[in-house]
Amino acid sequence: MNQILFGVIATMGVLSALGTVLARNLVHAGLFLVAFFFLIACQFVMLEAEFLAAVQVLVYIGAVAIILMFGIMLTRNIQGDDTTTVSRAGFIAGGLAAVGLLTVLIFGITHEEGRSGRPAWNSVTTRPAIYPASARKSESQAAAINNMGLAVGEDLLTRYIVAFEAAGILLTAALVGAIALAIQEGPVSDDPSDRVKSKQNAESLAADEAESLLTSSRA
Amino acid sequence: MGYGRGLIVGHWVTLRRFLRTFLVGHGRTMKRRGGGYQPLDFWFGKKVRGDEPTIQQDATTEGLFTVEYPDERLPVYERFRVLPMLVYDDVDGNVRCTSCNICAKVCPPQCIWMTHAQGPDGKPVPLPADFYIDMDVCMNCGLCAEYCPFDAIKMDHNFELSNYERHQTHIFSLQDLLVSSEFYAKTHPDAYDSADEVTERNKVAKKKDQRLQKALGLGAKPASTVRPVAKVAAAPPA
Amino acid sequence: MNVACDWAFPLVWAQQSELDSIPWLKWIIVLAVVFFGIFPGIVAYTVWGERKVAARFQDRIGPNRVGPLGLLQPIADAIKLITKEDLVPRSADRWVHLIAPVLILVSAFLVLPVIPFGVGLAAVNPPSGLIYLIAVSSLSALGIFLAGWSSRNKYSLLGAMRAVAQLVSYEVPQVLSIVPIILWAGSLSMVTIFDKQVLYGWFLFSPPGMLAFVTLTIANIAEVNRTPFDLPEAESEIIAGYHTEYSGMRFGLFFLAEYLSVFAVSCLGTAIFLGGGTLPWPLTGEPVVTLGGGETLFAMLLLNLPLIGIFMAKVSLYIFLMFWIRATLPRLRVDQLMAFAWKFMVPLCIINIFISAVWYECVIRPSKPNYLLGWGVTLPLVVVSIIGVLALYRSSMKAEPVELTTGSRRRSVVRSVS
Amino acid sequence: MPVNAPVLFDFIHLAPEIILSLWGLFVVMIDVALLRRRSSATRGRILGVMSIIGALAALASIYLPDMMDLGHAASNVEESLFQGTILGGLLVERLTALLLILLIFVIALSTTWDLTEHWGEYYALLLWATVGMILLIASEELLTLFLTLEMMTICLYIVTAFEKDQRRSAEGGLKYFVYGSVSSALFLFGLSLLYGLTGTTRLAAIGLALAPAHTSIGLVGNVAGAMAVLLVLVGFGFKISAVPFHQWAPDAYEGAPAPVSAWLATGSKLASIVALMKVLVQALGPWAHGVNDISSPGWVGIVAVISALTMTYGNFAALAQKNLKRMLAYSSIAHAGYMLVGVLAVVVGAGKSAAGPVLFYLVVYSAANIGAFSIAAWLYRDKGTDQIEDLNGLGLKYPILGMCVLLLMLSLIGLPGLAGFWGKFFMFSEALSQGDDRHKLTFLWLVGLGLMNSVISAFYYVRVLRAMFLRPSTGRPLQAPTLTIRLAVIGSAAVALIFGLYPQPLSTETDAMAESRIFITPSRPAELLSVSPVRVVPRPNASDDTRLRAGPIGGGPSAPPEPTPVPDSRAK
Amino acid sequence: MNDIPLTWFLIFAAACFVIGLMGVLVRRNAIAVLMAIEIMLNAANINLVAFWRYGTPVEGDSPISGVMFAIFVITVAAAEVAVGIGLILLCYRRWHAADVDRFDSLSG
Amino acid sequence: MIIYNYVFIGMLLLGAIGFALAPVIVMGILAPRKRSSSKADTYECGLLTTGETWVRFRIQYYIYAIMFLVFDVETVFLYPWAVAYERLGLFALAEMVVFLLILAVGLAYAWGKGVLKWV
Repeated sequence: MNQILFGVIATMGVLSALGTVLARNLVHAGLFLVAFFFLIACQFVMLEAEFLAAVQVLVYIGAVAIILMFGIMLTRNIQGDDTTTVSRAGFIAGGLAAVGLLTVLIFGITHEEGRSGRPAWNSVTTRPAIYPASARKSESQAAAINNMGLAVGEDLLTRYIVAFEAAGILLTAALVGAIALAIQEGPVSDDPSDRVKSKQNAESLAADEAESLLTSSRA
Repeated sequence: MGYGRGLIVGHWVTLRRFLRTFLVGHGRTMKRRGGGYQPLDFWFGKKVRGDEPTIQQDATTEGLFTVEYPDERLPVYERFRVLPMLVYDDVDGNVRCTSCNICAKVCPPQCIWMTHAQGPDGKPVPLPADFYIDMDVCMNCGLCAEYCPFDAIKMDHNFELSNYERHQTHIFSLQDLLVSSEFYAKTHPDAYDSADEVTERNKVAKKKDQRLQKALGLGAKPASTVRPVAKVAAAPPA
Repeated sequence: MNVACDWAFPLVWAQQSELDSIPWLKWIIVLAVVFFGIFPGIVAYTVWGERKVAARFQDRIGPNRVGPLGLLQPIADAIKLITKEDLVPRSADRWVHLIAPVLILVSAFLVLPVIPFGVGLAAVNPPSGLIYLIAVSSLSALGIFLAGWSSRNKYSLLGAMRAVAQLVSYEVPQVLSIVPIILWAGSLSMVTIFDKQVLYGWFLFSPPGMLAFVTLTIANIAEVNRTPFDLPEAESEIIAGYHTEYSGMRFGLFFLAEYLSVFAVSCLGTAIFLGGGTLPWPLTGEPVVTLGGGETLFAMLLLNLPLIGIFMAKVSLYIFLMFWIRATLPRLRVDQLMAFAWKFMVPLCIINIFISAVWYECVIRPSKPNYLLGWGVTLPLVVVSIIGVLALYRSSMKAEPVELTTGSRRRSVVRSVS
Repeated sequence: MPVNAPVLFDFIHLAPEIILSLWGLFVVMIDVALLRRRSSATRGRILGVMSIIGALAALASIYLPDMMDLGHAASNVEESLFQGTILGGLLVERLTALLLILLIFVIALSTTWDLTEHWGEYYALLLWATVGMILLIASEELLTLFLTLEMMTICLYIVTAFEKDQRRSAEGGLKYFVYGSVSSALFLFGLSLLYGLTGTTRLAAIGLALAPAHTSIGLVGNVAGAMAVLLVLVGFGFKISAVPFHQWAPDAYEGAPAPVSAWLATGSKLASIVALMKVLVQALGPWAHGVNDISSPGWVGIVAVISALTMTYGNFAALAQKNLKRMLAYSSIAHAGYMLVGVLAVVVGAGKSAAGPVLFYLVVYSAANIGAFSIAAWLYRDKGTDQIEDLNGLGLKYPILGMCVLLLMLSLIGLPGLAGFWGKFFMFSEALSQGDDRHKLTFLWLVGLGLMNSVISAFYYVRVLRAMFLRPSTGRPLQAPTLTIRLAVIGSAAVALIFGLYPQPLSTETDAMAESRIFITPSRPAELLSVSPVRVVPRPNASDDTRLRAGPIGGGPSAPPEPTPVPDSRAK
Repeated sequence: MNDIPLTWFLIFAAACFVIGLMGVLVRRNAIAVLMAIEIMLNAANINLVAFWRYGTPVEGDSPISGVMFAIFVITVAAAEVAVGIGLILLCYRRWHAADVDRFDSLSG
Repeated sequence: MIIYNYVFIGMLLLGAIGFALAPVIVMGILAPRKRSSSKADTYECGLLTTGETWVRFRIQYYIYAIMFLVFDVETVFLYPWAVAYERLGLFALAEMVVFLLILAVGLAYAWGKGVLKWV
């Protein structure tokens, strides 16, 4: 039963990933990506990391997918022009490379023979039980599974405190940088020389745009 | 405290309205404040058309005052105007219109056109043979009624004009437009009784009669020979 | 403390260890009766209720033609919608057009199972219930975007983009104003939060709690696109927004989803701030437990009936509050809307998190809660922060910086100099 | 039960990072709040000075506690901070100081011309990228390593595209972003496999888990392990622009504003190389090759091939370049190739101080590159281009600067008497002296290739000199360089000259730094797995030569490996 | 849930990873490439969580190291997307295309 | 175990999809069908649509989206912090103050830059 469930989720996950990669229409690709994110969340649930599943849905579907959709809308590159299509030669080459790599990876995964006292991967079919009172470590894992929010919070603010604050800086950097890149014009200053410069910028920008339009129409 | 006070006061105002609908007009008799009765219709019954109660309301009305329109109606004010109508005198059956074409000329959207009636000798008679108004085009401005020198055109109150066909039936012909002066008197009592209209009516009637007789070249031939069959009301054709 | 979890859950949703031994039948019955029977019914009559209440606010009567008091109106509406012609524009993306309302409706449905309606009367109790809840409720933004996009209609797309911008903006204060609750309850599980309120009384009864409740309510109203935040469907500007091209039952799905979300966010507000089915004062929990004694679903329901009644009464009040606000306030302008979210709500919510930590230190952490200290410290903090953020917000609304000016204004400045 | 919070003292080690992060926030806020009515140039200058002050403060925060004897004497003790996620100690401190000094020059260069209107963001992102670099060097654990690597690169993606009125800047930024994020995805997958193979994310523990306990034979038959290593190498290969993964580098270097290019070539590369060494040596060391046989597959061969490809391709491609920045980009690719030889030496000689020359080389290379890119900045400021032919006649017009550039270029070639020479000399001789006979052959051909490549590199470096000294000046002459350009060029030339004539102080310093445990393949579980501070190296004393052999963690590969006591508590 | 072998999850993750890599190689639109990168990151997350769940933590490690890693990967991915879309928009403004092949001002 | 909560949620998900699709299918059966070209047109107040529908949008949307993205990710850190606060104590509070201050600078930056203004 569990295995069937896994099989269904995994198949759908792979199919939606393929859909993302192959869909001509970018919004459709995004929709497949959303399905993929959701199925990954399902896999997290299968792995008993339901906190992570919720985070996956919250961040990826709630925010990343939205921002990707906005990106698509803001670049007006949805379908119909050649940039979203997949060239046949490229597809075959990419597909072959992918199949080759997949074969190697699957071979590696199934033939991994654990070392340093660790079990081989393909011999691991059961999870460490999370309820027995015997092993101390399993207990901490059990606690983590049963209240993952708590476990994450504790780890976040003790062991990974540097990573936590660095993540804050990273997010702010991304925010600040993305805004700085995205806004169209700089502040209007009272300094006339500055204005001359920005005027020149505007002219060069316009020239750039005209040129690129020409080239694109030629192409 | 600009926003905050406004928000609170506004919410209080609406809440008061809400509560009042339960307090006001919800007495023993189920009478509604605006007139009529509390609509508590347990059956899917329908009133007979035309018997709908008319409810009086004004700005001071409070409480529930929904007018359940097809079943109840608000009174129509006399100067409310929709489409023009042609009045004939119910006393003598004369159509007041002389087909003078002034209305067609002043009509801003040009939705009126008519043809002269002809006497037996083929000469034109100051009567409309037919008279058309395109109700889709008509903008209910009432200029035709203003300009009509014979008080033949008046503005109707009937606003229920919808039907299932939108090409033929939206051109109103003479048949559809004619109403008796009695009907006009009923719907526009004040205007009908006003001194202006009374004198005008008398004057015009006399003048018109003379002209008609002159045109027909007869002494006093009854006009009924050329009078079209008048309809009582411009009810919407089915 | 362990009122609900330990007592009720094993009885109802026998915690099985294997998938094969899940009580499928019981679950299917619950799904069919509660989730696809009672909840849609509640939603239908929420619509009826809104029409009646809104009518009263406007001195009207509301629906009264179909059945006594118009009670059959929702059914008539459903029949009307279902027998309308199914129109999909030629240029629309058919599949996405179909998926979009389904996605929105599903997101509204998925919120409901974690809500504890009574003692142990949540359908499920995942340990991360609250974050699950906000995660699935954020799915609707995507559905709205897809609805607008797939219609290939300018109004739809414009409405959808606006709607998504609004939804994402108000999701931030919504999410942030839940944090105090988690902080006080120390858990993400909705059932645990309910338990804590059984013990400590409602979380509403503290200055930061009240502030969080107000911000949550405002954000909730914006999340379900209701007046005064119904910009996405601003009829006067963009026809019907993202569902312009939807007709018949497809539109009905949006309609259902909207009211289901209204119900869901009301349940959320009730469950986490208004103590769920409890009465305002704290209970020790024992009376509730000893009352039960029975071990059957029936006994459990019997025990829970008053709680469900109280819960529903609170939800009704919450929904009535939304109706009332809708009847009172005009629609905001889009710039006011966004500015209000980012410049007022978000800073206030962030500050409130720290105020609620102070409350925690004063009242919840000590073995003997010091309410006097808690109120004495946090109330001034709340008042000061509201006033401060409001002043900041209003000053910024008065004099916006002139830096970012696209197009016309900047050019005009340049021209005026040269 | 309150969990034990990390000791506040741990944060003292992070003082420079904290100061830089907060200073970045401060700079942004100052720009937005106070300076928004000023002209772009003014803001650039004011904020540049402020950022330099911040960097100086961070620099001071490293040494002030030592000088004033505040807190605990941090510098001579290598500590695991925050439960084994961050390393504190001599190496990190010195490299932090180096990065900060480089940062100061980069910031100073940025004030040269008006490259953006968003100055506050620009400086803040530079500062935050530096924080990422420092933490990358200091991180001892895969999670932190990945996060900080991303922090560094994401900030650099943005600043690369910051010259918004240039098409090429945006393009360089996007290419850098696409290649970089693909590489980090590959890297992450490799890390995840590594995590699966060892069950831990701490580098030292990974090294221990991979250490040949009883029957393990490196990567033989271990396809999963090989994929993990390969993917990690690919990820790092992108970051240090090694050859099959170098495509982004020329575009990004050329597109980016010159100071940012300088920062990409120095700071980013420095941090990435150190991180690469750390991962390769500390975590993947046991898999460098089989226990007993160099011919058994390990990643040494792969890295050797990458190294050879990188230096050869970089040099040959640089020959064809007309653009100064692009030329420097290819030359920096070639230098990455040289440095990989040194990295290999570190791996093979794990436990001994083979990392010193690499660090030496990094210092010298970074200094020279700052100088070279400041010439590019000077060119760009006046001419809006950075073609090599624009340098024509410059050497004669500005003789002092010309001499400095001469020194820099010769140092980059590796002419004896200059620092570049010593860098290559130390590194190659270290490589040749490492390992036993089986390694000798590999190193022999690598070093031979390196020497040959140095000769090739002479051609394109000399082209710059030829343009400056032998060609007549054409077109509009350049205006006099700004003070910052002068300072940067003269400073880096001074580094090249001084350490070229007298390399001893720097080499002893780098040798001392190389004693850090991150350059040692772990073999003793007890010491490395404990999360308490571990005393590793005594306070370096330049006159004492014995310290090179000192240190509680001796051993090295010759020490008998102990069986890893990884408990098998897996519940069946 | 206890009867699903670890390798199933790993093979699933490997398949997703490879598909993502193929997307990166095959697609030319920058946003599509970004999507493919997201797929790869997610595949790595599955790996991390699966290894966490099926393994026992090493002494001195966090009991949920794999999950923590995944959370930070999600964070990084979010930041990457934000910056990536920004860069794509910046280029789009210049080239009127979001196609990585068309950005051609730099070469050599 | 926790998983079984989600089995119920999965069933609800499938049920909800069915619940949403059923009326649409029923509508397909019951509803009258009179296709005409003008019915299938895009609605634009009775006029024919002109120009591209998928127009390019203003950058403002993107800026709001990244602001949201950043604060959404922040939630992922904030919620576990709130859960663990009972055990972590004041040190964690200080850490969270720092974290939120860092993000608040991002907000303040956007505010000061004027990009929060909907023009």
